[in-house]
Amino acid sequence: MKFAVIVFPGSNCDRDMYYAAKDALGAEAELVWYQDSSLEGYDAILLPGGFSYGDYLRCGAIASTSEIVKSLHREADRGTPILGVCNGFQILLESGLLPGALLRNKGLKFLCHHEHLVVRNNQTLFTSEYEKGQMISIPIAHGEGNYFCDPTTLAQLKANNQIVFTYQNNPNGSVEDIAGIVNEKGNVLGMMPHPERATEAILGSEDGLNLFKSMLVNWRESYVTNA
Amino acid sequence: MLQTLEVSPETIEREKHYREMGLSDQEYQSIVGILGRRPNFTETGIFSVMWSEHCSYKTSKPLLRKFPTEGQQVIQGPGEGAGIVDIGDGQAVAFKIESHNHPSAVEPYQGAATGVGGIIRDIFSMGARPIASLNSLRFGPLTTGRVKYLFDEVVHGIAGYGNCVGVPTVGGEIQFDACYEGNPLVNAMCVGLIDQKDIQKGIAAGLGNTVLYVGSKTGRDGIHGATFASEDLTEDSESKRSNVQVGDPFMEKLLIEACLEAIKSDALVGMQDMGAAGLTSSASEMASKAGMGMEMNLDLIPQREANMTAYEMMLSESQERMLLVVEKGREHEITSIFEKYQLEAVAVGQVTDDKQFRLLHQGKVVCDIPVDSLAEDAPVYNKPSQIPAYYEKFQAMPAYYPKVTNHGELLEQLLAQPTIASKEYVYDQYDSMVQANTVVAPGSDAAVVRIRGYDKAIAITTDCNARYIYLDPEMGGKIAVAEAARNIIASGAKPLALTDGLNFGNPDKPENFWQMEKSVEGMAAASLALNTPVISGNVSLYNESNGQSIFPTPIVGMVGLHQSTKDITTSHFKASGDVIILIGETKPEFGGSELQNLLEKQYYGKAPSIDLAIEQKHQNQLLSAIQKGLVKSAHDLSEGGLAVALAESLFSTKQLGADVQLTGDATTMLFSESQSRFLITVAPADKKRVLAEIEDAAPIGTVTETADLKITINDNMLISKPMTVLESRWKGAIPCLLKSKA
Amino acid sequence: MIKVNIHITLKEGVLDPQGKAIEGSLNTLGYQGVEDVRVGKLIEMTFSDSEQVTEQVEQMCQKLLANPVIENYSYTIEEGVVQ
Amino acid sequence: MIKVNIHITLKEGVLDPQGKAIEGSLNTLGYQGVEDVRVGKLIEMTFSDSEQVTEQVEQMCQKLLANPVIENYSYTIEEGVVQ
Ligand SMILES: Nc1ncnc2c1ncn2[C@@H]1O[C@H](COP(=O)(O)OP(=O)(O)O)[C@@H](O)[C@H]1O
Ligand SMILES: [Mg+2]
Repeated sequence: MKFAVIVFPGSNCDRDMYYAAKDALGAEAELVWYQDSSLEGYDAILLPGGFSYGDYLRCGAIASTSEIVKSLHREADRGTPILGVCNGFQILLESGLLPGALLRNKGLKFLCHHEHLVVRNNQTLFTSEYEKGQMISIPIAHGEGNYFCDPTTLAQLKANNQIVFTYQNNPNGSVEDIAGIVNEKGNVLGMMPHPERATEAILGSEDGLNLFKSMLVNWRESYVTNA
Repeated sequence: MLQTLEVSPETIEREKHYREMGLSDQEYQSIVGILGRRPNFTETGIFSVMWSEHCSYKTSKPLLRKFPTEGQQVIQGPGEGAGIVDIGDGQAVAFKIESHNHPSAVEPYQGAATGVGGIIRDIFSMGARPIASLNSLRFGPLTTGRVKYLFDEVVHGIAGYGNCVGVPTVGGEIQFDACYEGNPLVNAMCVGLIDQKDIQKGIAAGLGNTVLYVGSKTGRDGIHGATFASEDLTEDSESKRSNVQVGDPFMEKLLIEACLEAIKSDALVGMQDMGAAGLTSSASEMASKAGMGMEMNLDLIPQREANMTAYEMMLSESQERMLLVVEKGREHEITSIFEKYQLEAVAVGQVTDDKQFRLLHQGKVVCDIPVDSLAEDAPVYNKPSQIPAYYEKFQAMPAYYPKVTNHGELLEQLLAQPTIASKEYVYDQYDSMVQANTVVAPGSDAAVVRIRGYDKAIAITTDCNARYIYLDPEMGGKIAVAEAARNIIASGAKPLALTDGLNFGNPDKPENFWQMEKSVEGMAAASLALNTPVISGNVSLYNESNGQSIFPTPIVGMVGLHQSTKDITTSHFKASGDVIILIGETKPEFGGSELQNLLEKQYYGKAPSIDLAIEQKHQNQLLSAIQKGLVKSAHDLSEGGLAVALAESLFSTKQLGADVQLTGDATTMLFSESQSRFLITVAPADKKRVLAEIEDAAPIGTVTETADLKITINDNMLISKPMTVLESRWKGAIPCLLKSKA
Repeated sequence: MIKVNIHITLKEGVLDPQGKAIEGSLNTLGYQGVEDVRVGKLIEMTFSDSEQVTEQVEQMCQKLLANPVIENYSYTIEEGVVQ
Repeated sequence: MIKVNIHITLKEGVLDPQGKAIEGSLNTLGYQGVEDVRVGKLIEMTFSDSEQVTEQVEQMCQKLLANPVIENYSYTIEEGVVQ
């Protein structure tokens, strides 16, 4: 399985994502500069965290106007798994690949520490290796992770089982404690916490590894069924 | 249009304008001697910044010479952007500390942010990838609105810049004392990782090679006191006024990536950041170090504002700029890298062989100075030094001994003292984990960052207890270095070398100079004894407000190496049943202690004493026990003494407690700040071996399942507190002070 | 030279913690009658070319400057500003 | 009910990295004539009491809302706004 890690100017968790896929998971991974707009030949796409364009204007806003986002839409339609973490989540929202928006944290401060997440939906290709209701420890590191959407969207998210992760102790004011959501089709996941920072015991938690494993397992299965 | 009226060389001399730029009559005369003529306005400005304390170290040089700077591990000592030490496997770490005190007092957010940006540039300009940032901060008591504002904004500034640029902020320290009220200290440290073969030097070698200007445009930022009072000189003083430097971490992130890509090309000859004195110091130092000259055409400098003069461009401290020297004819190989990151890279001059620093502006030569004179001919002063009266008085006093009635209540109060209280409020705002290498994040002793791909890690800390240094600069200087090393050891690493941030008051006061001299001597002695040479540093003088100097505050930034990640140790107790061991002798030493601060609201008497031989012995023996896998937790004893260290070791554990039995004088045993002590825990099975390996070690109790801290002295239960109570005092103190109405 | 001022404000119903915090501080400082503090963005720019400025500003607000999920925008265009 | 709009802008000559990034992005998107993009803050609030509004606004700008080292401020006051 081959992962693409998209690097925008200002991305800063790109290498972390790359090492999570390559070393911790043992898959193939490549860093793809945002101007290389082709995403052909990758089995999954990772949008890393960081501060694309300095988070200026709104987090992820400027990155979402770049050419590569058109390819992202194409891949999303085609069913390619796309994972956006932190700034990657913000870019997915700004590009309209996921519904809603992220506002400043309720306490107005950047927050960096481990949080407990609850796996609400383990029927996605990102979470099948988790138990439903399982509690996992994953670090957060964001200033604008307060998920917001209008009541209609929220109802849809619930009805379609699109809420994948919630916070056990909501740190930022997100509606319904939302930490991560998928699109309707189930192949685009956006989340604020950083699973790539929780893939090795020496870093304090391996709870993020199953997310990448789920992607790998599901890719293998789809490969088998398609073959 | 703005007309800049620069005064003529004659007027500069006649009206002694050079004085307003900070040059003395004597210094001016020696410039005239060097040039064989009077310097013009731009040249006078250039000399004034290059001969300022900040760039020339004219006052501190005689002191800096006292530091040991060599050792087997040292690859690059003082003299380049940062010092470099060997960490094996062909790898090295570059590190340095830098102060941004005055900018932070004026505009705390940007002052702190640009301090972080500046030190990061020092690191990647050596070719190293920045892998960790730390900061050392000093503020007045958190009781006034102004101090709270400074504190909050400095922290926001560090977070705002560091988080965005993607370098984890893994540690630091913060102390609060009245002497910093009007003059906070903001020192930032950065550590970078480099393959030894990639080490860059800031040199401009090779006749005819091209000088490239890279990064942000030059504006009128930070052209500080060196400028003339503008009313006399310009039509429009408002628009000429120097602006606060604003940091652009996004630009810096792009610069890091582009510069680290550029160093892989052999078309790159040299690279240096534009730090203090911007274009002037970077260009002239690069040429001087190579034994060459340099010529630049200032019309080509990317400019952010209209009608900038040569003087303004040369003295501007706009941020996020670099100067590169590139092989002639191969410019494109380098500029194409910068283009990829949408950064400006402009050829602005070339390397010459006449050793002159020559600048052209609008068709005229505006500067023609022998380049070596800027770096090498700066004067050096041996300032008068005098023992302050307070010191003699303090030395003559009987030892301070506090009267304590309720030890448990006092422990709670100590834990809520801002200097001791949890700094989680601060470090929760820093991204301490980006790059996914942080093994020990803020909250233990030293921070630990693993080296990816190898079974090794580095430990980093900053330390300085200025109260001891104020009471006794030499003793305090030794303690500062020893304490830093103790933190490195407690994390399981071997100390390698240190960087120092020397923050002092006005050196023209002989008493201040004496403090500088003695503290440097103390630090030098400890560096030598502990084999931690000084490989880089920074000097910040004139830190005072209302004529009141800060405590002498020479901050020590130290880096150590874990030979294996198995050695990584934290301060937290691990399991009930483990044996708690105290290493080192406890004497009644309360001068400069947190307890004295709490009870007396001032510091006096003698600082704790330190014996470097004992210090070294404890450090070596503990490290070897850790390396043998015998130690489960280790913590050094500092402010607040043993009782505070015990509580700290229990915070953030899985609800453990401790049962401790001591003998002797209760107040001394609990709260004395005697040096060279550690608190460790070991598995019961290893107790005997550890006690055999470490001299001066004594078991004092056990870790318990019940989350209470119980301390018995001479069979008297003096403290029995639920950890939840202690932890809420400790954690809540700073947020609570910030919220309370000024 | 045309000068454009764009005002970007949070939609009603979107929580504004920054506004709340400022309101709290103002009240603490003794400004008791202050209410409904909301913080928005002010983006100023100049157009060197005067063709189709309104269309362009409208477009750039929709495409980039405002996020329709949470923000509203409005703008003023001052023609012929000379400095 | 009095509605106050406060505009806080960076002083001339003070670097505005955000404005620069937005300008770059607008240019990339094809808005070529756009220049000098500067980003400021817009603070809206209402006063329940109509006494000495100007003095109060002036004061709060100086004390809290603007940072005089790098920012300028201006405001408009709309009397008698009823919603
Ligand atoms: N207190 C000090 N101790 C040791 N070295 C120092 C000290 N202060 C400065 N240096 C060294 O002197 C050199 C010049 O320092 P500095 O002018 O601050 O560097 P920069 O030009 O990068 O700001 C550096 O190598 C620095 O490490
Ligand atoms: Mg430097």
